[in-house]
Amino acid sequence: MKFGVVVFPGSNCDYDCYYVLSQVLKAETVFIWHEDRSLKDCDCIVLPGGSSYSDYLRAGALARFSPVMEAVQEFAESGGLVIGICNGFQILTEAGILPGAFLPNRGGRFICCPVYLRVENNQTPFTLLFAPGEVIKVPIAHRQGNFFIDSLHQEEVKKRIVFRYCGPQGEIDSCYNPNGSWENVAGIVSGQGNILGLMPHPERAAEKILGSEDGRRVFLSVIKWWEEKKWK
Amino acid sequence: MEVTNGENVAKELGLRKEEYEKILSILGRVPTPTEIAMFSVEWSEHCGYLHSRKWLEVLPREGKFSPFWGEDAGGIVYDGLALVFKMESHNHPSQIEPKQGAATGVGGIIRDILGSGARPIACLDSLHFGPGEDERSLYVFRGVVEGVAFYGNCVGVPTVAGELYFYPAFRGNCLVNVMCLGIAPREKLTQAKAQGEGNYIVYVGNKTGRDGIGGCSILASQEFGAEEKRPSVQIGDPLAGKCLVEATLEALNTGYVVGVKDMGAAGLTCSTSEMAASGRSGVEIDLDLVPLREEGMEPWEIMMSESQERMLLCVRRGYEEEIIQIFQKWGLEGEIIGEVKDTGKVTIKYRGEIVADIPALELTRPPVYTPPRERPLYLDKVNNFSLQSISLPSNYEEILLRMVSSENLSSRRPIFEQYDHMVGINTVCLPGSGTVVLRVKGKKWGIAVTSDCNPLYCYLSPREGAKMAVAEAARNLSACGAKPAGVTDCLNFGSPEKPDRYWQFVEAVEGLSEACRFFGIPVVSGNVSFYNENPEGAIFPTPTIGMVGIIEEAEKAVSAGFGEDDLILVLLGETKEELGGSEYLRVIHHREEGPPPQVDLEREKNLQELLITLVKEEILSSAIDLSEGGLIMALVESSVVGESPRGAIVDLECLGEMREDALLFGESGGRALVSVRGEFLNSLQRLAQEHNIPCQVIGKTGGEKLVIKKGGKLLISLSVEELKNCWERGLGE
Amino acid sequence: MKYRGKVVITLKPGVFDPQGATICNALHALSYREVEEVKTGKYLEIILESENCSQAEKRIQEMCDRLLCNSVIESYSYQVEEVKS
Amino acid sequence: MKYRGKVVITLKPGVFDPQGATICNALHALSYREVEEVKTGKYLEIILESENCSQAEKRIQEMCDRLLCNSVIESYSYQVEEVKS
Ligand SMILES: Nc1ncnc2c1ncn2[C@@H]1O[C@H](COP(=O)(O)OP(=O)(O)O)[C@@H](O)[C@H]1O
Ligand SMILES: [Mg+2]
Repeated sequence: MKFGVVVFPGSNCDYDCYYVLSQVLKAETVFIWHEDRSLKDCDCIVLPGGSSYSDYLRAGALARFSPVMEAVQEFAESGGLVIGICNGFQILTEAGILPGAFLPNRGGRFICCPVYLRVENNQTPFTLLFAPGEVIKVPIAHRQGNFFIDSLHQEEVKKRIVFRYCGPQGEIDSCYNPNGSWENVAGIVSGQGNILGLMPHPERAAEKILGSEDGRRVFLSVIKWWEEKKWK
Repeated sequence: MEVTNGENVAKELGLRKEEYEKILSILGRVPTPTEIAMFSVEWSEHCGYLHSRKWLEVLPREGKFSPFWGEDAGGIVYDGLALVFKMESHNHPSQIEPKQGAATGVGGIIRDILGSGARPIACLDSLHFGPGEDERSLYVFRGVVEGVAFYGNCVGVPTVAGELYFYPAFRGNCLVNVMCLGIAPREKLTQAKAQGEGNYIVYVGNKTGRDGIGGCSILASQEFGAEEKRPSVQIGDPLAGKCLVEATLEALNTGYVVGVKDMGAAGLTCSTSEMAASGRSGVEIDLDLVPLREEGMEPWEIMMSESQERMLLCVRRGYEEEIIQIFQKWGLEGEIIGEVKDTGKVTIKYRGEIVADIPALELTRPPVYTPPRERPLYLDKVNNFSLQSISLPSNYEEILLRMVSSENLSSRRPIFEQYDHMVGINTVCLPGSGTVVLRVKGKKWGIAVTSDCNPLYCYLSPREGAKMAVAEAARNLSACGAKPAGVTDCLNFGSPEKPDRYWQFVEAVEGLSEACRFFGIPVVSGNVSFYNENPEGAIFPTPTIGMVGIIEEAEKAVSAGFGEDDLILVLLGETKEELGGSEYLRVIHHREEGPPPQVDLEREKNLQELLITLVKEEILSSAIDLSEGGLIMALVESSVVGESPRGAIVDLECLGEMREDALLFGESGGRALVSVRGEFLNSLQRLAQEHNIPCQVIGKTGGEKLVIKKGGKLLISLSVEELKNCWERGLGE
Repeated sequence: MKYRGKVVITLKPGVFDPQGATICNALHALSYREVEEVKTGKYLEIILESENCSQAEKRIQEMCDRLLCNSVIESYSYQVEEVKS
Repeated sequence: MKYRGKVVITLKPGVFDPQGATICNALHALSYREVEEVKTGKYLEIILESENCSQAEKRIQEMCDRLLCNSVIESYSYQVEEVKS
């Protein structure tokens, strides 16, 4: 299978994702320029983290109008796999591909640190390799990670939560919520389950030398899912 | 050419009479306004190093690792890779506009590294402010951290380390020193030169505006009528900064770029003249081709503008379109503005006329000054403090809690958590857990980085303080197992025209030089910032040291936290009854007095070698060097920073007879606190002896409390949790 | 003709505004104790060429809906005035 | 009595506004070609208790000078209105 990592002006985790996919996991991976209109036959599109357009106006607000996003939208609608990490998640909500919006962190500041996440749903293409309720450790780095969803859509989105911020034992409590996110949300999927948005950076936790390999399984799940689908 | 009353204009721009005369003799005629402007910025202290150049020549240039020098930044070569690094100050702008001042400081140093052809992979920030209880200082501090975070996080270069101190002496002048480290294959390094007649000079990046030429508004009001005074602060644009990094590296990769230079201080003037001078050629620039953001800019304004996010390239003729397209693809300007000539001159045209025509070499050879210097009178007064006047505390626990939550000793987590210190996925030892180590993808070895300087020591003794800064940085690196490999410095002082400040400067440079030479560490780059003073006085002299080290196996890097129970705690080095210059004396007894701890370079060197060997042999479970706050702070930090905090039981009896407060809080150099498993104690002791380093078993890890005794006397027994809470809340929220 | 649109974008009522809270705390620390609440928003000035004022208003409103304002969390208001040259 | 101060903080003329320039480009890309310039600023709403309107104005002006606005690069304007409960 083939991964495509989209490069927007200002993206800065694009190469990190590329490195993990291509060098650590040895998966076929290409960069896709934000002005491209084709997705180069990729099977999974990664919208990487790191302040596209330096978060001018609002995080993700300008990148969502990039020409490539039309193709991503179409791809997503037809069931293609899309992962939006951090800024990528913000772009997906700005584009309306995932619901909700992001407010500045509760403390008003940027936060960079490892956090614990509880895997709430292991029935998605991105979490097959996790046990239900498993606690994993993955870093965050964002200024606007405070997920907001209006009351009208809360019931619906509750069902789609994939990762929540938690304590070392999986405790869900507001004291383990780094940014004030609604329901401690760290990641959600689309209604079809083929689009994942998550604020933490799995690519920063994909090698032992970086202190955690938990994030690697997000990508490995995708590869496994893809192979099984191919067999079917 | 336009004629002018040059002498007056020159004076307004800060040129001395004899400098103006030198200009007359270089040109053989009266200079144009543009020429005066160009000389004034090239020959300013900031760009021309007039008062410091002579002394910088004494800095050692050789070491154990092979060094190299570029026009803007230098570095060392290891395993075929060039590590390029440099530190620079952005003190003055940050004092008046903290956020943008700091942001543009980060942007500027990143472009300096980029100009050498290396990819920037990490930044460090060394920050000094007035005390936080001071309204203005707090405002400046918060704004500066916000600015570093804003620019650094957006541009995608991790800010991995730094330091942060608060002293009243920095009330009127904060210090914002930013260092950047870059990496490139040795053969990909580029130079800041213009060469090859007919090659093009290409302007890339953001447009040019009137940013940063406030200094010239005098000229403006004199020559061009009353105009609103423009702020001399520049605004950072991390988006353009990031795109410029990518586009420049892409352009360099084509092989068609002959030379490249950042347009930093003095903008086009500096980049054109220095590129011409180092290429031993000339350049001819047409200002009508420069992309401008504002209307009606005069030629001298264009030449002096310090608009950010701009670079100048020299491109091989015939390949200019290809290069320009790369920049346009990244949404940046890319314009041919001139070409290389073999005239040896910088020739500037504007609306068809020549507005400046100066021999490049002369322009880049500013005068050198070594004015009188004199040992300041304050030194005698502040250096005869006697321990007798300080009564021993009756309650060490209360004192310790005050110490751990004090501004200078408390946790820096609230700061470095605001910085993305992981982007790039190279940070294998994170800030806050010991020395920061970066891996190099595809290699076993890694890079350790640190910045250090204790300004109070330097105030009490500029020479010893500078030596101590070097020693501390090297101790810091070796504590994780890295060999100190190269130094960059940022020398922050008051006015060089005042003999006592100038004396401080020369003393510090000599101390710095002596220590680096002794350790065999080359000084590969640096920066001088003078005039850090206001009517209330000068800052503490602050020669900030940025040091880069190599750890042969990054995976073996040792960090500070106690990893398990029942480890044996060992203090390496000798503890003397030294409290002068200590944080204890400052925080608890309100005395900024010395003498500061003595520096024993021989001992320091032995300790460094010992630590490096211990890490290599995998003997250590944890290691931390001792610095501000002394032994007790090292114990507290090691207790609280680990994955799961744990206490220790320590007995200081074996350290010899001296005051308890000196044992706990004294800041004697050349020491480190390590922990080892029982089975390694023998090897540790043997190696310590071989390196001639005193080695004392002082206790073991475990429990939920940090318990400190001296023989039968219990000094401290505090829960690790309480210590951790106090330590982490020291900086507020 | 040239117009200036002045756009104010604020968080919808009920949406927590951490930046406002931070500024409010900072004001209290400077002893402006009488401050009860601070809300932050964005201000944008848009200079544009347009046939007439109502045309300019229409365009600005469209820009707000499409780009400038995220209606999930924000609301906006604007005023348009002619720029006299 | 309760007052609402509406503060607009903008960059001084001539100060580079990269965010505004980037938004302007984005508007062009969305085919709002008639836009000539975008300037960004901050908007703050401050609810405060005060004896009277001119007292409230005085305090708000002070807050702007001390904390909210840095006169090196920014300028501000404000309006104060009474909040009717
Ligand atoms: N201004 C800063 N920016 C980033 N990191 C910082 C800053 N100040 C301190 N740190 C980090 O916090 C930790 C503790 O700082 P400090 O006590 O000065 O370190 P050290 O003991 O190594 O000299 C280190 O990891 C240091 O790099
Ligand atoms: Mg230090």
